[in-house]
Amino acid sequence: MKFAIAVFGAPYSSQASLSALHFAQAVTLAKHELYRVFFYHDGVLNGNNLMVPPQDELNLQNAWVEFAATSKSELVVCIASALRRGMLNAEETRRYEKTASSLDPAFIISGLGQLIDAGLQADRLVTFN
Amino acid sequence: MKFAIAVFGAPYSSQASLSALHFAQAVTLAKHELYRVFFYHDGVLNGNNLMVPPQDELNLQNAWVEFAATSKSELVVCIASALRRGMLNAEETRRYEKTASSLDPAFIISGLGQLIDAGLQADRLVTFN
Amino acid sequence: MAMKKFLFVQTQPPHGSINGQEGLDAVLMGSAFTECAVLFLDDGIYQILSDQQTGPLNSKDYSVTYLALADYGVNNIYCCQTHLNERSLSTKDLILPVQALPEASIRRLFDEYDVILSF
Amino acid sequence: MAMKKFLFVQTQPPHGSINGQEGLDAVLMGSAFTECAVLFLDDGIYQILSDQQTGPLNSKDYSVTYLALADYGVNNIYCCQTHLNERSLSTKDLILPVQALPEASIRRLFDEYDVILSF
Amino acid sequence: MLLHTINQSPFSNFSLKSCEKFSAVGDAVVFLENGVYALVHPNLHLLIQADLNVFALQADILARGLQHSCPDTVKIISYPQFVELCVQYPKQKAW
Amino acid sequence: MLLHTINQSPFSNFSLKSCEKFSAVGDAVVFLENGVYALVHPNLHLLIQADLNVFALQADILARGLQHSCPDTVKIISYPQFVELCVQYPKQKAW
Repeated sequence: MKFAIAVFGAPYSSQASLSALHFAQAVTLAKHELYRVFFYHDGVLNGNNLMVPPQDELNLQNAWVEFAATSKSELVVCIASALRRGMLNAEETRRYEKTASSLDPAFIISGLGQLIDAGLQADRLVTFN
Repeated sequence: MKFAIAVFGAPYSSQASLSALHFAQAVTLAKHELYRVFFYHDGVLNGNNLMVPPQDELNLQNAWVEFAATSKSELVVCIASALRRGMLNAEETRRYEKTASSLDPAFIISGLGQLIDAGLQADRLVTFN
Repeated sequence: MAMKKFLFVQTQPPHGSINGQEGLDAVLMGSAFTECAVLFLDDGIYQILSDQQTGPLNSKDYSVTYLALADYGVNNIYCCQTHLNERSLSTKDLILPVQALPEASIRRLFDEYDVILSF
Repeated sequence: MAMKKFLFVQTQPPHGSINGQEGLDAVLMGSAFTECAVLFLDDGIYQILSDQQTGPLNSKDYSVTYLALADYGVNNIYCCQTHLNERSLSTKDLILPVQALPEASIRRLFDEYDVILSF
Repeated sequence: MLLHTINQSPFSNFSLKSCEKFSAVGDAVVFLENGVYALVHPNLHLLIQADLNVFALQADILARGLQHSCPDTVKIISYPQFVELCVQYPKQKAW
Repeated sequence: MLLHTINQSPFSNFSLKSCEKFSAVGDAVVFLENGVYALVHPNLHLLIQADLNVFALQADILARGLQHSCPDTVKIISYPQFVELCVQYPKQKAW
């Protein structure tokens, strides 16, 4: 079966990200297809590759990147949510003439249409808010 | 009278930041001293100088920087909260060998002791959570 | 296979967080792809309360964007009559026409749509 | 002037957000400067419920850090008896000794401290 | 004397009830952000009956379109008046 | 058939009540994150009486120390079982 996941919460401040990660791992473990993980709202902060959590805590950004690498799943952040929250990739950094980029390259910046597309294409869209 | 302000909420996702800004402006307008604005929890995200909100919306990071410049108030972000959320200045970026920094230089990274100090030194500590 | 229909559920009041505004963005985007409807539950109904004056707060009055829903082909807009009553509101207090449903009909609405997104 | 006394109020349950953990960090820091007390209200009391097993969730069991409060000189630790009752809990279910106060005493506690920080 | 601040809607949160329970005669309450929905909530009268001084921020009321629903028992204030209240009431409890 | 998910504590939030009101016989409810405090909340029986299938995530129960308070009426599930429920129930309503 084809799954998609939407993540709306910030790492640490909300548990949404951790729950979604566990769920995503279970989806691929069960040999289902994970069509896309879409990060919206504060969920886009999961892509911040500057985070330095304490040594004894999970680095959620790293965990997502590792998950995507092994599962071949797509990590997409909403561009409007990302811009508002200062999560830029190299291209957006140039476009808006900012000083740096903080979005890990494993996360793709795209439009909100990718959330709708996930709902249309996947058999199941599961939200972690 | 000597005021201090604590901000616990992220810009946009929470109204805490906007309320605190209005309050801070009113404090200085009334000729009170604003000893410190301390950003804790998701409040540290107010210092993100990569944010690109839509043109018709307030840029809260810019607004804080402008406020600090005109009021000579100190903007302090908690280091532990900031590290966990990937809000690094140039020094922390070097220390943790990260690729970039996203904390505006108008925000000072310091310890949580500065929140306690604000409560001790100021006549009033007002929290926006 | 027929196109899936989306139901967007707004549950948060305006201005206290960006939730409602980003939820509305999702509705507008969805309407470009497929049939969409909006359901206002709980404090979500306050997003379309008339006469929001956001100047002094320096917030954005995105409630007016709801007026564009019809142009986007979004004509099914619902709320819960009980939630209106609890807030001493009637549909006349709202900036756009909304069908107020009894509680029992809300669950049936969930059945009519294929994807439910809550904000 | 005597040193100001701080009251830290924990209101959120553990693991659902970082609030409790960052609140506890603030208590520990505060204790290095001045006299501090902790009050658990509402779901905050769940932060010190015994036997939290966080391995499967891959979350951090910071509840054990509360055991260090005495070493930091924080000996005044309170909760609301009504909030315990509502959750069918008693102080025996908690990992550290806590004074359960009747509702009427909580407001007096606010009077005893000079700065109140809520998490 | 305590200055209670409430920034969440009483329709979705128990702050208003907690505040009423843990307040004393003469305390002040300031409603801000989503807290201003308390002005149209049936439990508002509990605070009035408890002899609290009840205030609400005008900018938040206007932004939410509640300006036609403000009861006389609540004083509408500006941010400068909020600051002045913080001067009068030495301690804040943020609910 | 709907899969309701509740991730907030019923002691601080009305999700449990909303879910009960807007559910139908045969729907499933999954408690996760702070939602698992529903297992020790007096309103849990409303869902059981409404003939809903009630589940709760084990990892969240253990992390909160609620493993000794689980009523028989609630089935404790792993993440893989949560995924399996999503297969069985075609639509999610996140409260």
